[in-house]
Amino acid sequence: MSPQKERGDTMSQRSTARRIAAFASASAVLVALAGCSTPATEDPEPTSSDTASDAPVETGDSTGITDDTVTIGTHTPLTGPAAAGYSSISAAATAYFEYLNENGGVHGRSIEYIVKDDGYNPATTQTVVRELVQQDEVFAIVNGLGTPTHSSVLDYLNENEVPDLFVASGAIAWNRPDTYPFTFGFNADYVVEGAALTQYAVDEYPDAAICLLGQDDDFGDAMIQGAELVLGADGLAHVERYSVSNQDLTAQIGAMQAAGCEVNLLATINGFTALALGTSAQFGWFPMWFSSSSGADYPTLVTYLGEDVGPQLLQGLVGTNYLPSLGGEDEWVALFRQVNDEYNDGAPFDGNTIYGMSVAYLFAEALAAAGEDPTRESLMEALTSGALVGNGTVPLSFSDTVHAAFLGVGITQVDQGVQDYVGSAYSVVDGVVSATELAPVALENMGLPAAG
Amino acid sequence: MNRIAPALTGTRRTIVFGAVLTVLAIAGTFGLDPYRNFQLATIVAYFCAVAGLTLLVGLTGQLSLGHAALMAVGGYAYALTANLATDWGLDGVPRFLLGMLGALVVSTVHGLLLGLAGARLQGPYLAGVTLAIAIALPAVTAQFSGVLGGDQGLQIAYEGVPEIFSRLIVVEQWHAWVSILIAGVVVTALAAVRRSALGLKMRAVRDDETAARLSGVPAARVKVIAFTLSSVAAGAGGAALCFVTQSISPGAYTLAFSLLLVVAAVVGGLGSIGGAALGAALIVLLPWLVGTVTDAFEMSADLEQRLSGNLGLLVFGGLLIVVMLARPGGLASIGLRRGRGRTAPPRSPSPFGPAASAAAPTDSPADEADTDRTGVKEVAVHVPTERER
Amino acid sequence: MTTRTATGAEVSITGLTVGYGGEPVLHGINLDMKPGEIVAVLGANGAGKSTLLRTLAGLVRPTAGTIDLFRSDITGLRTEDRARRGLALVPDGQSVVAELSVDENLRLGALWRHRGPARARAIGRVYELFEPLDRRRSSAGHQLSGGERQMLAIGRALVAEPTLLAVDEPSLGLAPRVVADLMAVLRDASARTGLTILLAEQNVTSALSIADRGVVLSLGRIVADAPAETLSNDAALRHAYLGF
Amino acid sequence: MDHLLFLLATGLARGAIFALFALSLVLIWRAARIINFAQGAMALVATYVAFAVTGLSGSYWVGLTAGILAGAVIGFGVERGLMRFTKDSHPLAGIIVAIGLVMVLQALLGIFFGQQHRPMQTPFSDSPLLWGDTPLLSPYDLFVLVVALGVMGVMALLFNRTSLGLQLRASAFAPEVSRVLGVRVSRMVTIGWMLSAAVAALAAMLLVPTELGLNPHSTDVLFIYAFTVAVVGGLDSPVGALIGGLVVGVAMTLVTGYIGATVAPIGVLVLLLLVLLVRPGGIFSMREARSA
Repeated sequence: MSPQKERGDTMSQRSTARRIAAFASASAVLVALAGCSTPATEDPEPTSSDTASDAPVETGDSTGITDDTVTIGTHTPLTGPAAAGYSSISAAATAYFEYLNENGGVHGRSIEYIVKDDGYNPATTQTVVRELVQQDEVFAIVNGLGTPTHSSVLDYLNENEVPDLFVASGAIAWNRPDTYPFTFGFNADYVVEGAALTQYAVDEYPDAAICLLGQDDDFGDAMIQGAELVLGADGLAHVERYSVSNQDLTAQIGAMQAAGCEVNLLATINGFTALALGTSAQFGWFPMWFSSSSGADYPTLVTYLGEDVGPQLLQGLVGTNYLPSLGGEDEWVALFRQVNDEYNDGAPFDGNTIYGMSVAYLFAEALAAAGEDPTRESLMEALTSGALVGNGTVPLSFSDTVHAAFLGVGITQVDQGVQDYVGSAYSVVDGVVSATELAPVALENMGLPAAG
Repeated sequence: MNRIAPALTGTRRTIVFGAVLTVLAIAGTFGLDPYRNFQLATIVAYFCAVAGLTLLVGLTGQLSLGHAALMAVGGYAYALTANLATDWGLDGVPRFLLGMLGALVVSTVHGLLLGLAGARLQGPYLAGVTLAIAIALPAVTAQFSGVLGGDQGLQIAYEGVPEIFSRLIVVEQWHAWVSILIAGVVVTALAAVRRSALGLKMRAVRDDETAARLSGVPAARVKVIAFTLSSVAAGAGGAALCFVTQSISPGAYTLAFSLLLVVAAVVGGLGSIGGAALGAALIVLLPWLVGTVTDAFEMSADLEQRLSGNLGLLVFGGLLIVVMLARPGGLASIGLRRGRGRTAPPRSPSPFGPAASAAAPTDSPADEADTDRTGVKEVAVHVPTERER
Repeated sequence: MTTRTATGAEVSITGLTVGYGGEPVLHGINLDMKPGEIVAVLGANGAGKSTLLRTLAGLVRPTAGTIDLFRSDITGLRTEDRARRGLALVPDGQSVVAELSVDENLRLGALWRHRGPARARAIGRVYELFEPLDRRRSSAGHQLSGGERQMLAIGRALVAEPTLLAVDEPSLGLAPRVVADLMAVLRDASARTGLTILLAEQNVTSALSIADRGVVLSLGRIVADAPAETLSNDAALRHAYLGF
Repeated sequence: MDHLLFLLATGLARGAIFALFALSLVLIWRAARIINFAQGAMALVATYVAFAVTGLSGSYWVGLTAGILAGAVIGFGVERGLMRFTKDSHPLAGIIVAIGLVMVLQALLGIFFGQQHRPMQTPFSDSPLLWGDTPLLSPYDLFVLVVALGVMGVMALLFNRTSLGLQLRASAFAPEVSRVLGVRVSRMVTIGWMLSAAVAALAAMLLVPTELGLNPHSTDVLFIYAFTVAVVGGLDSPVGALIGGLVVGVAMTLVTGYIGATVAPIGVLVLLLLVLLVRPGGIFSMREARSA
């Protein structure tokens, strides 16, 4: 071994120099890259928490706002396994903004919506959100999608005082104004959904055995928590969990059938709702299915189950919703259909489309309310003022103390291929479930908030 | 090259150069804006893991497809320890040090256990087991969600810039510093190992395990040590990443990420630490470059959505194949073989633009160990031993 | 096997040089063989005997030189195509396919040459030649004794009825009586069918006992090429290169 | 007890698919001494072909045939175009190139077909038949079992009873001796890849209709489980693949049914580690594990 060692020693002298060169060239690359994309470094870097205090406060923070544009951004999965269900949301929002911009924008400014793919990977979310905040200098992050992904940038956005609006997730974490003053949720949270569905089941079928099939994460946990608000602890007849990595629910469905379940609450995403219904149909078992809004989108479910059997299996599916419903065909839906055809290449029109456009509309409304020359501060004021109404079917809840968009949901059901509200609605405040009325908002000014 | 440091030899020189490079890198952070500093911090954290992986694959010939999971182990250990420290009222540097200690201890134990299992396994088996580990990570975090936080993972307290630096730098730069320091220590240690007698033994085991064993090298032990070192390096990288991003969750350490680390190690050049640095930079910067390039073209929203992400994956996969087949020495071997073995390779255009290609022909980042892999053809008479004897 | 017509091969090796990157293992070997001739390649361990045979079979590519078989150049041919032209190599080390049975090993040898019943007949002739194999038809290769394995290896080469047979160290590790039997089989095969045989051996005595001619290799060069009888009697040569 | 019976039956059907895919890994291992990490992605491409052809022709069977043929063609292309050149490269080149191939194929599928799940139909009903009150196997499950066992049988005949099989085995065990005997070894390696890829494609096509639908990640998990099965059964042993597949399939279903869905992937990892530590060559291997 000694000759080898000798060789190693003489070589190493050359190699150390090489190593320096390696680093030097690597850093040269970095510097070069930085050089070509670095904004002038004399900027006071308003995005960084340490220097933010040095920035002038009186005029407010208008990062991302120019005379004729407002730049905002989002993170969402466009690739990877999660992309399938969600990539259409940002496309729909983009289409609405295009519609808005063509009709004058908001106070004369057009909205530039930068969509970054994070592949539903929190590490990537971190990178793209920093890129949005620090490189693209967005005014706000709007509708960042996913619980694990958005959780990873929650601290960052709040420390840097970037408005973090309308998070696309039903986790309860977004509604914590004391800890996260800049974060606002959008979805009705899973506890609310679980409680509402359970209350509806109890109201309509008082003697039924109520069970739950849930994802093995906080989604399932929160739905169980909601159901237990109504039924009390251990009130569920049977609980089964699944893992997204295993697309086989035979064991779970078999157990639920054996347990004599009659109403099955579903804390499932669309794909697994379809899988649960399909598997159960294979057993010739047809219980009632009550699904969270995250997994109850009729058109999406039909594509999973196939055009031939889908409509049959989905007959009677109960779900929750808080936005204009696809089957209702109210004026909002009509407008969105038109926008979708004109600005979204006529992409399939489903719940995600309505969702994406509703979010975009709500942002436009908030921006309009933030004044002629909006700042991050005036935007926050507009959001917490309680004056925003959005386009939901239950009242928008934003206030000083509530950063959740909806504290209640309406109940929908599929009938003959049409998914629409059945009339019942529930609100959940401080753990108390109570029946309320649906309160749809009328369409004004063709959905152009600053036009009036 | 003796002119640079005539009196230094062996390990001491490795340490000095490691220190010099660390200081240079820290100085370099002043030239970067906050976002680039964040990217740099990420690259450097990946560099730890890739350096560990390249040592494992290049020196001992063991392939791990689960290094992302090993990073996650370090990250989770860091987060748990740091959160514990927060509960005890610690913050700042003491909390960081305690967290790192936790990460290193847990990574060592975990790597040792896996290494003990792995030492008995030949290449494809070990690759398969580590693959299974990568797949099992989300299941483990879901199963123990009380401690590990399930899908959402763990968040740790915000680490601001310490008082003494607070007038000088912003938080992203501070994070880059810490990440560079961690990598400096870890990679210098790896470089020292690589150069030591242990490194030689690792190569002996890789080239011919039986022969190594016959000449008195404790092959199993060498492999266990290599796996443990590699696991610790990955764990340190995970801890650095956790420190920088203040969070850790299973979704960030997927199988796809594990495979990216393999891409970085292979494309950089197996066994080469300089190559690991290039590889780590590549996996962070290439998707960004691809994104920038595709943004330059007008295309329909649908096509853009399909290309986004997938195009980067395509480029990575293609690179992996091409490098492995055409130039197993990786980027680190470009311009290396002056006057040695086969004819000098054509000067391939550097993917890194003018800065790097100017440097490449004369100062290659690679070092000699790569040639005993790529130059092995000379000895590879390899009258294939028939197995039926 | 008496039915076969005698068609030994004419072989001509010219300027054959083989190197693995470093010092060549064979330097400019010239060797001609007449049809039906048995040539013994002698030399110490490492002299290049195996390399010569492996190059002949196409397992090793020469860096220079040509190999002619029946006056046509086969240097560029692949191993399997050379086999199909009647060149059979019995590699050293009793090389049977350990996972296959005796019968399967023989069938493998006969595959390209015989079809259907002819294949069974050819295999039957090998069983006549090597009776111990007949009794172990369905045993796996790794269950055989060393002698049986060498019989199988040679039988498997003969079953394809080659015109040139290259045998690498058949005597290695076998009892003298077994070696004598094997040599007798080779000599008989050559005598009966005109088979040309190139026999690499360290066991000079038994090799020369059946060879017409001997070639002595040393450090990759041919240092002597003479009739077997002459070599047997040349004490100086024996002492210098063959170690006895 | 009924529940147990039901779980056993379900596990058997899934296990048959694992077994079939594991068999494809065994075939390639025997032909080329490579564990093909790209097997899942290659099978997936073939499944997309089957999906497209079924859509165009309207016949499941035409699609199935096209998929199997596509599998063989892909196997041919991958061996001749890539894997052939890994031999002279790095010892791990085969695995690393295969990983690169997975990335390339998944990216291409993502670009051309998008990420959505495309439902695939089954040729037979997938409603389970009742045995008393207990639901057992569905006609589709039976179809899967029959096909899996049938393919195993055909492969056994091919390998043990035909000249091609003899040459395939010989080439795998002793490539050099085989060449000396006139066997066209490199052609045998190609045929081995084609057979293996076709079997893998068949397994993937049997699996996908029971899942959410076809998408670029449909075979990720299948590969892991089949790899486990192949290792547990012994990479050299087709019988091991069959028994291992059924055992792992049943075990996973039992774990999911009695302990929880989340535990199953951990269980697979533990099983893999245990088997490799106790019997590194697999439970059904005849000889010591060989180095790759």
